[in-house]
Amino acid sequence: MAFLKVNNLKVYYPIRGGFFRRVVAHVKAVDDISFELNQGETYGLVGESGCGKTTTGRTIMGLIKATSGEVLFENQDLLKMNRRDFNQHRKDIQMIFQDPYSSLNPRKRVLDIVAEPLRNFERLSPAEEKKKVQFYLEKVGLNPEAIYNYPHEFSGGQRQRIGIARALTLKPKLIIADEPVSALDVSVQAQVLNFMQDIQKEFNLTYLFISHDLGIIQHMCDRIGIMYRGQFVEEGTSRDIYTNPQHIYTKRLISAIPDINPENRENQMKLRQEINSEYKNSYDKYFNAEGKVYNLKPISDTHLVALP
Amino acid sequence: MLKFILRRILVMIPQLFILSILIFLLAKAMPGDALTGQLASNPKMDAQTLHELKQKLGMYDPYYVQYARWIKGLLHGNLGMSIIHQTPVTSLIAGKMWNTVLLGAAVLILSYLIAIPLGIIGGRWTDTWADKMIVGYNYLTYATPLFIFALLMLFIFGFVLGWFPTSGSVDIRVENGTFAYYMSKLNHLILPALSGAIVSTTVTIQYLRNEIIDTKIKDFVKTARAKGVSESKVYTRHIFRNSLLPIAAFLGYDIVSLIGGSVFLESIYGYPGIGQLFLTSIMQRDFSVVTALVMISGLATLIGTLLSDIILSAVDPRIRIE
Amino acid sequence: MSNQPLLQIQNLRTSFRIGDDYFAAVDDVSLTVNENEVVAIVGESGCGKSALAMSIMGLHPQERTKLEGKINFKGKNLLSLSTNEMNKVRGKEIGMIFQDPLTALNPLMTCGKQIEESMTVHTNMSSEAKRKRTIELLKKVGIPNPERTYKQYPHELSGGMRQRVVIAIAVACDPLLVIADEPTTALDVTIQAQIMDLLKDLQNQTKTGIILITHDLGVVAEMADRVAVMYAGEIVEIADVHTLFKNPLHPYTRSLFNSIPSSTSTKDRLHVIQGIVPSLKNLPRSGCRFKDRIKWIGDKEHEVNPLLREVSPNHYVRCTCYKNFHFSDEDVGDMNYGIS
Amino acid sequence: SGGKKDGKKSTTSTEKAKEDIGQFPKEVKNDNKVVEDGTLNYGLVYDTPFEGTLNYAFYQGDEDAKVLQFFDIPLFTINEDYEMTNDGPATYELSKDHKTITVKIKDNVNWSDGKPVTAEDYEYSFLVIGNKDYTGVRYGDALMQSIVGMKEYHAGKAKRISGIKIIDDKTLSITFEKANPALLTGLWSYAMPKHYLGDVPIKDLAKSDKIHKKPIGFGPFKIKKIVPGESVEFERNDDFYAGKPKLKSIVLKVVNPKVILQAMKKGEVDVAEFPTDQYAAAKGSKNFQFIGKIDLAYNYIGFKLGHWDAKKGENVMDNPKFQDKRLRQAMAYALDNKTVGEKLYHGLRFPATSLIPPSFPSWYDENANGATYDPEKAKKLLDEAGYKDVDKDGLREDPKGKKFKINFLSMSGGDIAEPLAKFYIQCWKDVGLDVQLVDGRLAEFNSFYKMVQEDNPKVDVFAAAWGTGTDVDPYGLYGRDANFNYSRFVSEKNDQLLADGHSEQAFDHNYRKKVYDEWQAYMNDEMPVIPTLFRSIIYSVNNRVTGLNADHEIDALGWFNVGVTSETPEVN
Amino acid sequence: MKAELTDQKQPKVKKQKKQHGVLSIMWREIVKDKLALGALILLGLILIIVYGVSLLLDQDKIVTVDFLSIYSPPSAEHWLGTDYGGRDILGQLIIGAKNSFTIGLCITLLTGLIGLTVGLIAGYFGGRTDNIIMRIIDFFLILPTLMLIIVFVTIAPKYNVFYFILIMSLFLWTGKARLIRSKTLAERELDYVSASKTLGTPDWKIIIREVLPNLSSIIIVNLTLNLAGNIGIESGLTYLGFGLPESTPSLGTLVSYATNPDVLENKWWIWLPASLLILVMMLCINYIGQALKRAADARQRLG
Ligand SMILES: Nc1ncnc2c1ncn2[C@@H]1O[C@H](COP(=O)(O)OP(=O)(O)OP(=O)(O)O)[C@@H](O)[C@H]1O
Ligand SMILES: Nc1ncnc2c1ncn2[C@@H]1O[C@H](COP(=O)(O)OP(=O)(O)OP(=O)(O)O)[C@@H](O)[C@H]1O
Ligand SMILES: [Mg+2]
Ligand SMILES: [Mg+2]
Repeated sequence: MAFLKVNNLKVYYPIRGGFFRRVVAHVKAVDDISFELNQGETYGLVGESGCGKTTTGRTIMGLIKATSGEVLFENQDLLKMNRRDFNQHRKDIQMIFQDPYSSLNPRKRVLDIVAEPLRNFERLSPAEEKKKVQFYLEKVGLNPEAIYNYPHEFSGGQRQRIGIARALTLKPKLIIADEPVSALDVSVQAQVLNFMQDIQKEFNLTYLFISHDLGIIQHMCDRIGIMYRGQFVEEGTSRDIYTNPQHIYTKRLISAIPDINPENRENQMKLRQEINSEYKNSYDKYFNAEGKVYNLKPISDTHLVALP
Repeated sequence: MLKFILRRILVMIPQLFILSILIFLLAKAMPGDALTGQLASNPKMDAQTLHELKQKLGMYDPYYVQYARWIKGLLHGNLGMSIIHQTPVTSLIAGKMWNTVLLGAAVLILSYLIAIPLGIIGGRWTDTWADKMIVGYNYLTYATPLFIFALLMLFIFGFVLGWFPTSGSVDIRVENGTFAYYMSKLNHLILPALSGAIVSTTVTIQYLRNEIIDTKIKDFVKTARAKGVSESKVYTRHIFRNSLLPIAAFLGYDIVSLIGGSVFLESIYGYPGIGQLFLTSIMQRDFSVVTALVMISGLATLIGTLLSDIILSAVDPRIRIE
Repeated sequence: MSNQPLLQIQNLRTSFRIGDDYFAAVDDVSLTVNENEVVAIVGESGCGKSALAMSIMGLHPQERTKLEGKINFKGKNLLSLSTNEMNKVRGKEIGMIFQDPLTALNPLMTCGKQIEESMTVHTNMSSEAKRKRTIELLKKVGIPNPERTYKQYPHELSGGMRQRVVIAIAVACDPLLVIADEPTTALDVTIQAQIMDLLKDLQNQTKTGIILITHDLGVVAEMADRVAVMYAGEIVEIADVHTLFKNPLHPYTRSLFNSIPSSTSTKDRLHVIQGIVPSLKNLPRSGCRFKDRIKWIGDKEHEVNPLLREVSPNHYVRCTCYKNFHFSDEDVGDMNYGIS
Repeated sequence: SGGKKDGKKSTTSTEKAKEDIGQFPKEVKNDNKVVEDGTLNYGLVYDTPFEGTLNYAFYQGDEDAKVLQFFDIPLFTINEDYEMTNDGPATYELSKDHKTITVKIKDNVNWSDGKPVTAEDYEYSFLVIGNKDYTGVRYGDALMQSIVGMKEYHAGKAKRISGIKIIDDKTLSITFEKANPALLTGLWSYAMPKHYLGDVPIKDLAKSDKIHKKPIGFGPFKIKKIVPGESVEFERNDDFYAGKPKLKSIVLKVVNPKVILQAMKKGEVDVAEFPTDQYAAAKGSKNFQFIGKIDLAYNYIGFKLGHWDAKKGENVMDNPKFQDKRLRQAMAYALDNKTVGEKLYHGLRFPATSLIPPSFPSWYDENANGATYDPEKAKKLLDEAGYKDVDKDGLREDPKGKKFKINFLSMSGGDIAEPLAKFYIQCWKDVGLDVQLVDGRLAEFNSFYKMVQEDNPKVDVFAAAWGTGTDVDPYGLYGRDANFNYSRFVSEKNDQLLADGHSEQAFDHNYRKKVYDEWQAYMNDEMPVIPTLFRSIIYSVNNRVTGLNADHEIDALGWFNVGVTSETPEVN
Repeated sequence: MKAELTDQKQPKVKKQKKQHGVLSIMWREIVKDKLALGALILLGLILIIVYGVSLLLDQDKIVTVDFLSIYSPPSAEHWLGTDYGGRDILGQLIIGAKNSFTIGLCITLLTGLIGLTVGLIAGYFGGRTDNIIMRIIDFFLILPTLMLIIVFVTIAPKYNVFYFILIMSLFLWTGKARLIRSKTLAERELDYVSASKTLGTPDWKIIIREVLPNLSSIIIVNLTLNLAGNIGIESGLTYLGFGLPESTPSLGTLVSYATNPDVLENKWWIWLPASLLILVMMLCINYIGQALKRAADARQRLG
């Protein structure tokens, strides 16, 4: 019944070598993960750099080819579709990119940027098109007069909204947001986060929210999956994860969030040291002989942990 | 490393093979043959004998037969016979090739010796008068065709000042292998090499200068400065090495352009080499020589690019060849 | 220990040439750093934090920059030193940690050599001694296999490792002052935490003064003794960290605090500062520079010539507007603003 | 434009020719005393390295001949008509029936390795050229093939050439199938050192080092050292049969034509064949002088009158376009070759008046007047022939009133080619003929010959040149079965005259002269080709050189007498 | 070049106040740089004169040989004297400049077009496509270009400006293809390309509408600098005897007359003006190119 269901997804990048440059090994960027999203919720994907978050998101978007597995969107496997069908379904899934600078073509005007999907999927007269673009610009809180401007005339937060407006024109149901605010300044970050919450309500969107900043994830997400080296180590509601982290890796991530209260800094530092030594000492408890995590096991209705 | 070289050589073979077919077809597409030219000045030849001669030289065989014969010879290290010079192409080319290689190497070395300091000066002290002079020099050499420049050099240094010999690669009156012989070779080499070098500095200077200007503002240079490294050391240790990398990558291309440039230098300085030989052979339709030379220069280019890859991997730790 | 502060910046103004005119990116900044003290400088991107740091190091390109004011370091004014004299200070007495560890290292030199270089410049150590010290340093910054890393090239290391090498370079000659320009911004949380702990450790051991530049208030809370908040080239508030975090006064500081999501404020709307930081050319050069971004605060509340005033011991705030500042009722900052 | 010249008539070309060539002495003037053991620098003016196939039977490029002249010489000296004389290394005697020639090599003629030059050596050179494995081009000569027994030997049916008999060590006789006066100018007169080359199979001879690197001869000098492609050092052959050459050594160097003038001025080169296009700039130089002669060559413009029938092996005159000889004559009269010679070649070329150049003084008809520039006459002839400008566009139409376009093929190469072709086209345009370059451009050498040889229909008229060689007989260039008769002109009368010219009767000098005079007049009337220019060949010679003659390249004793009168060359 | 600038600029500028296209940034950069502006004006003037006057000139008359005035020095009748065929140098200079510039421009554009197409395709699709294309380009690299050009010139049925351009272009596009490819490879990694993909934009549209405009400044700079090099491109071939026929005058032909030492030493009016013209045009184009380069690189912009 899930809205989006990812089953046993694997994405391997080949490593070539040897005399004939054959594939000699693989980078297992995503190594057998499964999770599901319910409509209207925000699902957070967290983990340290290089753990495979982006790869997961992009694979669902069809930008990267999966090695194996299923991505069921409204019960249809996106990975098995041909190009045309896929494009039709892809309309419902859109993406917000990490870097608001590189995700907008600097040579195009806002009008052309936002109208791009419309031109691909709908035949509109220029006047209709303009109206529609302005409608969405207004929705994302930008001056509709700005359609003739170029991206570099906007701040990072504004650019991020342009990107969102572009995604919205297709009336998507799912938005994958890959670190949508990590390139933004603190004050601008807030702007975008607020706004994402606003439109989520308005358009009944589902978010797959990728970030390494647990503060933000906690602020935004209903459920959270913790990734480690291409695999899930823990999954649960925000509450489960923050108040009752089970896996040592999750604990480490949480302890790494700097505390905003300077009074706590000594404790915070001690906590980190404790968890670090626990991480070192009880490594075997959490990882199998190959250094891989164990399969997820439920410890409550909502909470799953990878423990033996 | 060895694997890398082997693989590259493996890739070369089909390339050279295609090249051989291409050049063979082109050669055959050219009007005339090697005998035509000879007869223009020596019309004492009846049609029958001419026919016989052509038959003897295999000129009537179908192309594929000629090609097969040629490629078979090639595999045995036999490049065929020059019809014009009545001598095996291998021995025809051998001597000249060393001259061209020598000249080419000298041009390359001299051009780097000139270009690198100038590029460095221009890049380090941008917009100073020295830099402006260098840029001016660069425009001038860029605009001057090699052959005009070489002639001017020859007139000035060869004839007016009389500092250098004006033709040939060595003084015939010195004994082979003696010290005087090598000095004479060197003496004959300087002027042509210098002419070629000066004209070919343009690209290197421009590239190096731009590269230094770009590298100057890189973060790691700031790091170096923040360490208190003196300005000159910042340049020598951090900027120059990084800027010189692309120059190493150019080596392969340089070899290609050297072969082109050798035609002019060799003809003006009466320096016997394969560039000139190629030109005459084309005009005289001495196809075995033409094809052989094209193959050789193709091979030289391949080796050149291989060499620059190896050099690059030696100086740049980021590039590793297995 | 003398009472003399380690570094004393007085009325520093750093201007860049754009076209034919000079524009000040750091405007009338005064700041002191004492031994064994961590002074954090926070502010949005483009407010002049790096420009300030580079001014101290004297690393701005001379032909395009104008520096006014004084930077007293151990009794001498750094601005009046010659390049040669400055080179003796750089690396030896003041070390610098750069933001992006990927580009801050020379890709063609081994990490060991790059660390050794500052010792080569400033000391007469034998190469064996340098090597030993380098490996020691690498160990100190928490690199697990220092002998190997000594021989490795930057591209062979991960981002966190590289940043450690950068830190090792900065502290190689036991400087009295370290300037860390956003040392953790390019790193992810877990590594950031490690680097923070590392810096703190180092500081505890060596008692150096640190200028920590960041825009992450969490990092400030964990690291700093004193905090200077910069906005548009000016310092708008300075206080010790506890005061500031408990009682931020300047509207800008308060806005900053309100805009970070934290565990205490789940799913609520975050505060947004209206408008954007004006570019260097468009900076307001008179009056309160923050005025445009808090439009609901009347003109009269601002000083004509805002000064940094001590409002309580060692707590300085610029402009009187803080007195009447309140967050706007509507969320105006969020919607409908024009384009700069 | 150049075509429209002043009305005044030019002096006849013959006078002009004499005048022009008169400015060049044939022999260098220098009365100073020759220094002993001098060294001379010879400049081989050539823009590519020479290759060095250093044997008369095998060499192909002119530059090789220029190296050969120093160390290997023909057996006979020649007179001014290039007929063999008995003043050289060998003497000859003709049999009564003029079919057999007996050659006797002088006793003291030895190869430079000391071995005597024998009759067998002379025979050997025929055996090489006639051999079926021979890879050179000398066998094509008609005279060579008319040696008795040569064809059998060539076909491999005989071990020797039956017509060549060795009488004793130094004497041999050669018998021809037919008596032919060309024998005296065209006999193969080079010996090959059999003792030296004999062990190399004939098919490998051409590529043998003995020809490329260490050739021997019996000339006044011998090779001391070769630096391939650029220079050769010769030293005196002390054993030279005629005595001790005056120079001790000669250094030959390849010099680019672009710098030869500078090299002459600097004294780096003592002797060189001087490129005509730089003559104007060189004229005033003080340290060297010019010697010259009229070259064994002429330039012409040919009309394509037919095609070569390869099966029958003869020319067929079947192209209607230029069959009217008035048209051909008119095109000849339209050309202002005098201006070309004077202005473009600075007098080094002059209008040709017949198809036998004045370099054969006995055979050249002084009274032949070719077609001297006369545009009015050209126009009249065209009017007569019916080529009139019907549509008044300034260009003549053909007699049927159709547009008349002539395609002109001219060869590229050298600086002068293009303006010359342009000039001719202008000249023709001045008399109302519409002439255009084939493909709109000059044809590169090989394309040119391909088109001309294959009688490409694109070509109506072509400009070419012939080197005649020392043999005056024009049969090979204009005979019915001569492939080189590119205009494909044939007529009974022509056949007859050419046959008479090399009949036995023609051993009679006067008879032969009469025949050739008649032939020259006939060809000037029929005008299948327009002789355009005769040329002179000039040598620049440093003032210190003595004894050099403009014939040195073909004269057996050419370099024997050359000396220098000071140790160092004169410098400008 | 110039036409392009004005054509594209005018209408847009009218429509709106701000214009941030590549061209307008470049235009601004040129105007800011006095040297470049001067160069642009000078080059424009030269080109107007050259193309204008050559329309009026009777080309046939200029290449008409006149043996009565061979090598005449500059005079009232022949302002720049005559060559060895008595042909007017000034006329040849003007027509030659026209031909040379046309040749340079066409070669530049043609190689640009081929290089662009190939480079974009290789860079955008990457993988196997890229591999095949790169092998082809590698193959071109080993071709001895000069030699093959000579062969082609020899076998060309008709040798005129058009063929010359084709032959040269055949060998010169590879460098551009490499450049564009490497830039495209970098560009393709940027998120806006991914964004377009996720929006269902077909590949060819992404290449043309998204990637191409972002390479435009690099392309323009590269083409400009290349144009400078291509102006005298035929001179080397002329020296070797494979240049254009003299009935098609070019600057290269005039310059290579200087290989006759007599001309080089004593008849400056034949080769010097052409050499200077080449130099001046090249300098102009280079200065413009430098300014454009700064425009392309925001760090170096003057304003
Ligand atoms: N094209 C590629 N080829 C090979 N390996 C790749 C490729 N792209 C990514 N990887 C590897 O796959 C792994 C997962 O990368 P991914 O970008 O998904 O991580 P991430 O969690 O998004 O990290 P970050 O937080 O840095 O964005 C990493 O180890 C990365 O090095
Ligand atoms: N060399 C320079 N020339 C001109 N302007 C400059 C220069 N360096 C910095 N600026 C400008 O000065 C202002 C301050 O820049 P600075 O780099 O100090 O900001 P920052 O606070 O460090 O920002 P970030 O957080 O992005 O590093 C910016 O507007 C910047 O554009
Ligand atoms: Mg990622
Ligand atoms: Mg900064």
